[in-house]
Amino acid sequence: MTDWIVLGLLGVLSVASALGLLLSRNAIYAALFLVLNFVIGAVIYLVLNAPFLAVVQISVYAGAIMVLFIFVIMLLGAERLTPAENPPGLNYQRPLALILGVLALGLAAYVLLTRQASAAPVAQSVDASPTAVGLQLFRNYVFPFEVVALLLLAAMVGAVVLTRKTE
Amino acid sequence: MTLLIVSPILFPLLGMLINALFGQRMRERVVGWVASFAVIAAFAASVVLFVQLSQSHGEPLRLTLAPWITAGALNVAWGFLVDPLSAVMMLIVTGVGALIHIYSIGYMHGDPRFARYFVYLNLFVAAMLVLVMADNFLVLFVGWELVGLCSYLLIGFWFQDVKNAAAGRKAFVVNRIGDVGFVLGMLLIFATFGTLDFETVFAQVKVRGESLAAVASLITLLLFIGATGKSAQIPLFVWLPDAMAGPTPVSALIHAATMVTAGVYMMSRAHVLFELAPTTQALIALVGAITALVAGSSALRQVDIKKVLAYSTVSQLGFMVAAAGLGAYVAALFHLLTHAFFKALLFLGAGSVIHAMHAAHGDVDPQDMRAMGGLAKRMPFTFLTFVIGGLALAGLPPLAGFFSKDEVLLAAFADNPLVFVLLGITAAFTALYVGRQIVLVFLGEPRSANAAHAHESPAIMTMPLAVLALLTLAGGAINLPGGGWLHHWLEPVLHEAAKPLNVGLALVFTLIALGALALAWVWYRDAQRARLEVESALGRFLLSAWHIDAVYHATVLRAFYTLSTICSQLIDIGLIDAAVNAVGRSARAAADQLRAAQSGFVRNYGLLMFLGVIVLVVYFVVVR
Amino acid sequence: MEPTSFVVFLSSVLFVIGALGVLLRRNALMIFMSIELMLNAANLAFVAFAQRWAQLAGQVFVFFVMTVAAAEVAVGLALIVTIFRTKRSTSVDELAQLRG
Amino acid sequence: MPVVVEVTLKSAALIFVLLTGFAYLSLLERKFIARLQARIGPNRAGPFGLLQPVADGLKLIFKESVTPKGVDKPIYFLAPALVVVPALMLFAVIPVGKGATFQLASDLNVGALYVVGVMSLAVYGIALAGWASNNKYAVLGGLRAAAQMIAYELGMGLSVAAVVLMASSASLADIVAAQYPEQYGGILGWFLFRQPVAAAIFVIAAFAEVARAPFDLVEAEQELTAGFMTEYGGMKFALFFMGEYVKMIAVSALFTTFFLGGWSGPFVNEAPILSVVYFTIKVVVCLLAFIWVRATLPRVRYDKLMDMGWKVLFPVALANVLVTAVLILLGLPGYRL
Repeated sequence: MTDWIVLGLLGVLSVASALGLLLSRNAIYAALFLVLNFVIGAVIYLVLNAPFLAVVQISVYAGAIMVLFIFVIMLLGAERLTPAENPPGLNYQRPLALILGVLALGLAAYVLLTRQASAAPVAQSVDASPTAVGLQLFRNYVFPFEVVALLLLAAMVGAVVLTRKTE
Repeated sequence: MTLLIVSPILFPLLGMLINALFGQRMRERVVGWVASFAVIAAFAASVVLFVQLSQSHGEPLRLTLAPWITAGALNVAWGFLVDPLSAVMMLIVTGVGALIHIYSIGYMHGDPRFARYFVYLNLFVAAMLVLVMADNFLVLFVGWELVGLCSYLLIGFWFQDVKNAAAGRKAFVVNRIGDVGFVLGMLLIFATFGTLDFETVFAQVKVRGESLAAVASLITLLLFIGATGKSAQIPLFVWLPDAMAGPTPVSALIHAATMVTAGVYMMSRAHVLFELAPTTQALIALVGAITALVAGSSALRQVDIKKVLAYSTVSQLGFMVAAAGLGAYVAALFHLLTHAFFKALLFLGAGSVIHAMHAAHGDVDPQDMRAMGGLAKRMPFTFLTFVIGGLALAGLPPLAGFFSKDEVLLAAFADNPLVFVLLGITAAFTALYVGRQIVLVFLGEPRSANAAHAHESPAIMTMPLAVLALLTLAGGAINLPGGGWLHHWLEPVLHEAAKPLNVGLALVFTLIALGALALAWVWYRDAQRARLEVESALGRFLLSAWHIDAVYHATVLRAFYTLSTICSQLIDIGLIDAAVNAVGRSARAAADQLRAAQSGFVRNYGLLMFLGVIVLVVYFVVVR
Repeated sequence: MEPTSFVVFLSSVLFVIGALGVLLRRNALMIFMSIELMLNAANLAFVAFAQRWAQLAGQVFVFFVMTVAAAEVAVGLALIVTIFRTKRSTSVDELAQLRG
Repeated sequence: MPVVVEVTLKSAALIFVLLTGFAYLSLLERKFIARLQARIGPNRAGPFGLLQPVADGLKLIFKESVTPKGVDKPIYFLAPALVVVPALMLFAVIPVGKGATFQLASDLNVGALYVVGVMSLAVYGIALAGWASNNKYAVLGGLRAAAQMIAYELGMGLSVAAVVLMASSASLADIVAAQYPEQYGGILGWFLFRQPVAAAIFVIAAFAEVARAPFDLVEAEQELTAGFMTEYGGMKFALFFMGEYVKMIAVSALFTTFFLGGWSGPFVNEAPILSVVYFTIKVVVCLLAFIWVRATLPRVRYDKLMDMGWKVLFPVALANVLVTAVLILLGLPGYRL
């Protein structure tokens, strides 16, 4: 029962912060709502037996990615830039997007309500300590791991090249 | 111990690496001596291995460095083998190679790509050692291809001249034709025996014996096609005379002493297979003899000092191949050995002459014998050593060539009269063109300013000449008639009985050689004759080596060009291009219709994607 | 309903909100943040399934998603900054030169 | 639910200790710097000036709360809290003494990662404070702070990674335990001696993270007046002040835990309370070092600071992790798992 209270509360908070992101006019507020959402996500990870991911979520998403976002927003002064009206030919965009969104939610609800969860007993929880995750990474997923390392390097070089001032 | 076996390969590779990385920044002398010492070290290592081998009474030394290809039934390793046969080849390659490296320091002096030359040369030595030390067909083939590459690179070394580049390309292409045969032969060996290891294959041959006769004929035929490419036999010999476009030391090392003998070595190595196929063997003997005659006669009318030697090389390779075809592998290898000495000597001597002609002021082609003459007085040492080499080639006792050529002729005399006759005539031709060359180059009066002002080459070039001359003088001793040392040494590999000396035959051929030399002296004292000869119909016929190149042009090349034209005009442009263009046009037409969808608004694309996702989800969730 | 279903539903709600953010907002930075929200929603589903089937693979996947997201953000923000330098704007509607 | 009660009580105690500690740390700093500069320092309020922090606090509380025009109010008020909270959160995983009594969640198996993660959250408070103030100097200070902290987080994270490698566990309790293996006599087991490079990097990065001299570019008064704090006064300023000092204590406690053997010391098995004493002594020594450095070194230039973070500290820390991993693989004495 406590689990349900905790999860429900987290769920409500999570959706609320996501809506905050969607609806805020100010980019800084949006970013802060997103940070909040990520932190709540981290707590959900903890509840779902993923402590390693919870901490990584905090330090990568909340601590690095979003700091970068806020940094760029502040640097560009982008929070105050409200663009002009919809360009011609995009007027149908907003209603159609909303309809599609509602449709997608309806689909998700439909699936959850009509499909019974499989009767198979929930497996006992797995060891998700950093050691266990690390062993997975370096035994079963070494190749993707190395590829991702290369990707990060490429992204770093790309970012440096893109933002360098051209003489 | 393990490393010692491959050290002859590693030393030149190390030298190559040093020169390739730092050669540009080092002084010429340093580059040259690094390369030379690499090969000298390889020679020393070969000697050590040779001594170890002789102490182990012919028990081969083996080393498997690493597995290479492991795919299904195919297991090939980087395996190396030192047995009496490869040991002899290693000594020749590294010994002659070392001398030619040293000689090159003088010959290549001042060349802008000095370091690159030595990189190639070192790589060649390493590759040649891989070839002779391989313990399976595939590793042998690696060496085989690598030496081909080096040969190509070095023939076209002065690539600024289109002719040289073309010569390199020709050598490359012609060799590839032979290689196709070799590869097919290898595949057939694998299909038949399930392995490419020499030892296993030969052991299986001994066990299965006659049942393999048919397939062995095919295998050996294919392998021999490979050999005709590398060892310049009819019909693929045309590249070798053109290969003289490379620097002369290269001609001496690669296109006379070592690489071109690879075919002979390979046949000796696989002699077990060849002995199963008497038909192929007869064919090989005949091809060798015909090659010897054609090339020998062509050498009679050449005017380029190197071309004479080039055709002579083809001719002598014919001798070796014929010997191998006759089953006289020891004779073939013996001739290979002595030929390596005296032909390298002749080439280096010719190089010395060219070097002198080039250095002196004048405006004639430094390789044209018609512009030489009288060089004996100006270059006495080169003259002396050249004459020693020439007489060895002509087959005069007691020089090295006499003994080895005699063994080949002896084998032919016993087994195959036709081959014997052809080779006999060639022997006479040989003495004649040698005499002609010596007379035209060294005797008489200088016929150009270059010749008149030529000077003896520096000591670094004459010293290798001296060493090679000594080897030519004494080289015959290692296999005196009637079962000499070489016979004994190769016995564990080749199991071949020695033939007794035939004094009559030896005497007859000595007299023929002397007669031909005398004839050359009489004919060519007056250089005018050499000049006129070339003009005649026979002269042109022989100068162009029986018009074989022209025949190729008229048949193979013309057919190939025609085929290419058909391919390019009809198939490529008419069919493929048209299809491709049609695809392009239709894509364009479709794009014209579809471009309306490209609104340029990213969010619009996003919306479409989202729509697509929802449609898919609906399909998977609701419909299915 | 069990916890897994609940979390998966939560994840789909977050995903839709993110998607709407991408479709409705014009500020490139907002769109970018909405994409991050979508990625996070997917991560949530991964973790829920990992928990449900006691398979660590799901968590490893999330790890990879996060790494890729970090790379994406680095390049994406660099692009936005570069575009801002020339366009003086972060609106994606201004970048419509490639229309057909 | 006794667990909840226990945790709450412990947290409350910890926070109380930290708040008092912060107050007296400020007094200590003023006194110590005064001595270093051959002055006497505050000595009027109470014996030896011991009541000075109380007086300071009262003054700040009763000051008029001014909110400048044009600030973004919610964030303007939120920012000071965002500075203090992460600093306090760090203490959740630090074992301040031997045994469960003195530890909250030290056996968290991702403790070291938690430290790095929470530390990276501290940027928000400062960056947002600067942005919300609607003031050029404040924004610049905030941006500087963000860039500086991102740059030095990497070095710090990697130096912690080396420590985690050595202990082969990310739990802070295990890290303390790993510094007292039987085969090392006493003090030599400290990672300060087995990981000197990591320790040096941690110290340098710590100065940058706390943004104290010589890395206090964030509030360089000559260039930026008071940086991100320019528009703050009264209690809100006090919160920033507190945040800085709590963070300083936290970083010192972390350094003690990672490199100085944590609470360990002689006779801790006989009298566990000694462990808290040892821990406190080590932390205070670290704090004195902090103050000493502030009194000694001049401020570095901003571009030099960034250069050092990215081009020196980061690569060296990376190399240190690599070397440590290799040493552990080789199983050298002192690096055997």
